[in-house]
Amino acid sequence: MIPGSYFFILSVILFILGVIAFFVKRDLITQFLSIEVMLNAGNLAFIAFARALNSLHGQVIVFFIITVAAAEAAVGLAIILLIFRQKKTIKSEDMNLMKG
Amino acid sequence: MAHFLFFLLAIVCVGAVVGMIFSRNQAYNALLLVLAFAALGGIFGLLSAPFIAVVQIIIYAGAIMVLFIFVIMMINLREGIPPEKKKWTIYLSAVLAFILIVELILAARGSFQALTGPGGEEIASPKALGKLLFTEYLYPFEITSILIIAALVGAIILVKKKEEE
Amino acid sequence: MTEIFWLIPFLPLLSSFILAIFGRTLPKKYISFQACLAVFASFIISVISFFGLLKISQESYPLIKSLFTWIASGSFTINFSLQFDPLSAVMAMVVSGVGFIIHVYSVGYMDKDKGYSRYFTYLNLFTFAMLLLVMSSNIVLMFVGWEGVGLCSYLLIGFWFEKDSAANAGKKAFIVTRIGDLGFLLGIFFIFVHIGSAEFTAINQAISGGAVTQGLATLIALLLFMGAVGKSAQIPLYVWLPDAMEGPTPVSALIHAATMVTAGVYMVCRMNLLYTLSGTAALVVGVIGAVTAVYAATMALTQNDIKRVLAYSTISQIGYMFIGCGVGAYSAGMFHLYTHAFFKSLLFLSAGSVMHALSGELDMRKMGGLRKYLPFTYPAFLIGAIAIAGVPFLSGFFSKDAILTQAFANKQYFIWILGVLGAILTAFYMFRLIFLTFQGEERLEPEAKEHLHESPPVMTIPLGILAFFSIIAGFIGVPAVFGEKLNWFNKFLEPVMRPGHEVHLSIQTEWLLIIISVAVALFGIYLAYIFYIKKPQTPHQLNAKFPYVYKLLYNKYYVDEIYNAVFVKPVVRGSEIVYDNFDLKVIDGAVNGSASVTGLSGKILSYLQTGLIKDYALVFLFGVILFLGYLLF
Amino acid sequence: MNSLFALLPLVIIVIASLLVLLLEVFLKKENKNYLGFISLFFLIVCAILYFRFWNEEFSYFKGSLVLDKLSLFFFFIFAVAVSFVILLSMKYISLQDANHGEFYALLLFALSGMMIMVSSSSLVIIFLGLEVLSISSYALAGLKRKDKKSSEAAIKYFLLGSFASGFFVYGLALLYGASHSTDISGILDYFRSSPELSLMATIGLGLVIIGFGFKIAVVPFHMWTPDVYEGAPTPITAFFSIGPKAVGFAVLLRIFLYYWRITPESQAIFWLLWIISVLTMLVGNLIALRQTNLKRILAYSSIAHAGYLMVAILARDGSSLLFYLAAYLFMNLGAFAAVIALSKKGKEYLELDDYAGVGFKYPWIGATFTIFLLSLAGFPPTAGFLAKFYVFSAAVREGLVPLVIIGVLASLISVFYYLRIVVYMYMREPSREIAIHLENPALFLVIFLCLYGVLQLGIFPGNILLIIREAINALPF
Repeated sequence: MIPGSYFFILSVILFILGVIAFFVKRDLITQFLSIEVMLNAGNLAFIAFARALNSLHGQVIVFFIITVAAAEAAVGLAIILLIFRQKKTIKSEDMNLMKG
Repeated sequence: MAHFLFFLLAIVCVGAVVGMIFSRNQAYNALLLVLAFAALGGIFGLLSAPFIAVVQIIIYAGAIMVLFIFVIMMINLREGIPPEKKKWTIYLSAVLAFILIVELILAARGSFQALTGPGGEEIASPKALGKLLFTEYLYPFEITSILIIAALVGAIILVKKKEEE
Repeated sequence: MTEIFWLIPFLPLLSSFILAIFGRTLPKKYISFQACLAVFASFIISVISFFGLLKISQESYPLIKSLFTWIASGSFTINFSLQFDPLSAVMAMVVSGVGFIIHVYSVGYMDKDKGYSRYFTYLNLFTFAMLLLVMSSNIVLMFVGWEGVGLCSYLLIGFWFEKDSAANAGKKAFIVTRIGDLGFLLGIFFIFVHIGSAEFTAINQAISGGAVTQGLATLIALLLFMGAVGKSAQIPLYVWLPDAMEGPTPVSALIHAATMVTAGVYMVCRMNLLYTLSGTAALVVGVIGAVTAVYAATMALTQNDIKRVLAYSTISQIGYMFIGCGVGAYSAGMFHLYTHAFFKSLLFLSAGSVMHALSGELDMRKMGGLRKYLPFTYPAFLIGAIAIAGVPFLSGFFSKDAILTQAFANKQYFIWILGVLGAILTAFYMFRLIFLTFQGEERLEPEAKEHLHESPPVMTIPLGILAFFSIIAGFIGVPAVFGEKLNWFNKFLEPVMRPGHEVHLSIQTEWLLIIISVAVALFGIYLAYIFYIKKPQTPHQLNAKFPYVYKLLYNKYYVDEIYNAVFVKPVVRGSEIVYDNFDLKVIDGAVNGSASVTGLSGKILSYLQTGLIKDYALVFLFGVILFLGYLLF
Repeated sequence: MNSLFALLPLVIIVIASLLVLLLEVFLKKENKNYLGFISLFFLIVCAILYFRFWNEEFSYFKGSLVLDKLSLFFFFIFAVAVSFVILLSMKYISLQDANHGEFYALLLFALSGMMIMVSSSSLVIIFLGLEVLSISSYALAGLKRKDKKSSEAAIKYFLLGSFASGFFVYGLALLYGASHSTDISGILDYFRSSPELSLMATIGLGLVIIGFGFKIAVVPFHMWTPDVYEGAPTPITAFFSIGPKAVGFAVLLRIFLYYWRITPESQAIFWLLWIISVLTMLVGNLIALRQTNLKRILAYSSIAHAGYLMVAILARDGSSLLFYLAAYLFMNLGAFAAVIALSKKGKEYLELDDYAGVGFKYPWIGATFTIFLLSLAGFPPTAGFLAKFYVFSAAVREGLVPLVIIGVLASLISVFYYLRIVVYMYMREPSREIAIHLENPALFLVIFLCLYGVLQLGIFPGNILLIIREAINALPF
């Protein structure tokens, strides 16, 4: 049996990669994708814990998180589309009308 | 065998995400993530969560990522957007991410023992999961319906063409 | 009849409401009538209640009228309640009385102003807030009045906001006094937490019952005093008051001389048990008062703006009141507050009358010889000046003497010496003002001279009334040497201020002190006379007319020169130096500096707000890492 | 009461929003205000139902739905806030070209999210409610679809909000792993019983707090606030400034009232929150000094107010927190109502220069706005003063004197910028001509009600304090 810590460390790595990707990428869509990676890292952690605790609750929660991710994707992509229609760009640094 | 499968899937998963970080084409980004999430689904399977594994592959890798790809197609940028040029942002975020990883692992180091503890072998049947979902988690399950409606309404409101346009 | 005392503050409030809502549509005559009537009615009720108070026994003090429960939170409640006791009675009568006179004066002074109804709305609102301050039965409600007067003062200083200086002065006054309020509020919190009630009666009971340790008393007393320092314009928070003179003159008279700025003194007197308990706090009060008294008086020496001289004089006089409180002679402090209200508002209103005559001129260098043009204003001003200088037997003499005597009697010699020094300076700068304005040669601008005129009766009659009170008001508190029983004022306040440190001196010492203060006052006047009247012409005139007395007089002139070189010049010069360097640069600079430091840090912080998603996320990540790091280690 | 009946208010709100969505299709453009009235009607029905619930039992679905008095109190706050926002929006959305019936539907969805959040002690359900709220909020922020600022606000809110959600989920996972539970009481029981694993749990709790810290906009998780507030449609900004903030504090209150009690020796989180509170008060007020846009000023002011509210959490005093939120509801919505009043077709006046001379040109708006600003600055006898007074005196009682000194200093700084608006309104000559659309009875009703609320809470707070005390005392622990 694979030790639970492997899964946990994998989830931490995925989470951090998501964070790094958020800062490295420059378009809104991929930044959003990075957030999806972070969410998935959370899912992995949940399932790893669920197995370690021998409880199904973690899996149910992951089910909900996937639903949330789907809902976020719908609204997020709509917003990105709206931005693209207005500005013809989805570069993150072009979102700078307001500051100070 | 299980170990081998785990490392294979883990490498595929991490590799795909790293590939996304370095790629400059958004369609590739999304496809790489499909790969990563599919691999993650496999890992879920290894963790005795077959139902979630299937959900992960069908909903996440299938539906959600396809949505992304659709939008990327619609936007269809001529040239890709390369990664961040400002070096200091990358370095700073890398340093911060490194600190974060250390912090998270430090936080969990005491629990590694518990994570590998016995009793994790029981296969969670979809039946048991479904039962839990419709009894103890009935209320949150219903809430997800509100969530999805709200998301749909929000998405439609933002992108629909107005009548006068 | 006494029960209706709770109406006192609410009549002006009602009037203010009506004016705020309908003011634009009402005729001017009605506005002024209503505004004055409301305050006058308050005054009448105060007087009635005062006589009612005299009739009932001291055991039933204070009369408390609880209107409703304001704050009820767990173990304690705060009522919206007013109280009437000798201290409140004195303050209520002064505020509504002087307030009424100034309202009447304003009718003439503001006649041509376009913000007529706005002015009276604010003025009525101010009267309400001030009356609430002096009549509230707990310290939280008092704070409501305290903030209210600050707000009205801000509105009224900035009344002529078209002038940038006025708007800025208003803001400055507001902000600086708020610094003091910081302490005041903290003091209230401590009272709240450690005494468990905000009612004055309960606080006093707790103190006299020994429930308050000396350390706690010192802490609370000093925090409260911080508020008083801000509101009453003492060192180091006095900077706002001279600038506050940008407001209309009646406002300066009412708010920045007679009532609001003395709120700090009232507060210290109200909490006198606390200050009696804590020797340290009392000493701080006394020393700050004494230093301010002298410091502000030196500032007044060289100002050329007539209202600024009066402003510094107010700061200095409030310093005297704090000397009284600091040495434990609270009723002497209150007494000076009471007399000061008359003669200082008289001075301000007379100055306003001068300005009115000269179409708004404030610079004394452009005045002179106004005596014959302003036959009514001049004697009024003169009476005020004599009163403030401490010439017997006008009101200022009695009150200042009471304070200095008590300072001496309590062996606070340092404070006493400062007080005496301040008295010389007071007499000097007041008469410098008189001589430069009303005597000597005319230095008027030609166009100002054209429509030079005495003010209308609606302005001069208030002057007359105030002059009358400036003369007689002191006789209710004559010193013990003239008879033990004569100090009615002290006795009246006794139930509120159980005499803490009031010590009685032997008759001889007391006579000596009186003589000293009289001499000091006359000396100051004499110096001013020599310096501003005699010196300019005397030498050559005398030389020509009377050759044989020339030598004698020449010698006298020589003495003047010595005075001049040894005493007057250094003081005046020093005053100038201190004004230019310390007052403007250090204190004013510190106030402005702290403002710009806050502004600068805001600027730096807002650079972080780049508008870029990534930078925001970076700050977020930073926060996460520090947060988790702190939790881990 | 049976558990399905307890769900009724939530069901009503959801049905109302679906009904609004349906009717939107059939109603003519000029009749879209009916949608607002329909939403209001359902809100009132819902409020009446909750009123009936006040003395009922309080736990359903095995603790997933907790209708205790605390959550009922928050329902009332939300109901008032949302109905005010609806009233503010009616004219606004037609003037500013955002006439979507979906506007109300989304607002009601957001409300249902908040209702779910405050009425549960399960962090999973709280997370779902949070997402319902957030997703509706993202869409609401972008509702002025032709306005570039509005969509920029939406994307900033969305990306940063999802970023924060990622941390929240991870924190939840850690908490679950450490404490075997996702229920607040279960987690806190774990903290009490087994300290040996508590490092992971503490980190998890920290991440969850950060997730809420994002919603309530405390420094350093506040960066999104000013931009989103500036870009979003103004009534929605008003909603953001009170709704998510109140709900975040409701959850924090549920966590911490108990947490402080069981882990008195755990100082780490306490001092973290202490630092956050200080930073929030200072940074919010300092940056606000430099702003010239009204919505940004109010955004930074709302950050600062989150700091004062944090003081109440630190002082372990629920009732002052609730009172502050109630007061903040009225004064802040009132201020926003005054800002919204200054607009005409296709144009909003948001720069300080626009406000020059407004006090004389529109005396009623000027006077009421002044009162709201004074209340925000904490002047007696307004609600804002009493609210600060409660919070700070509770903090002094707990011995947090330095915190109180900083708090009072910070509110001293805040006077600068609140008064600056007043100074512009009353002490500046108008530099440019502004013309506003005055026929807006719903908006003036809101201004009037807020004024009433500010004065009622400031002068006669007795009744509401009674209710608040009942709400706090009814907490199970």
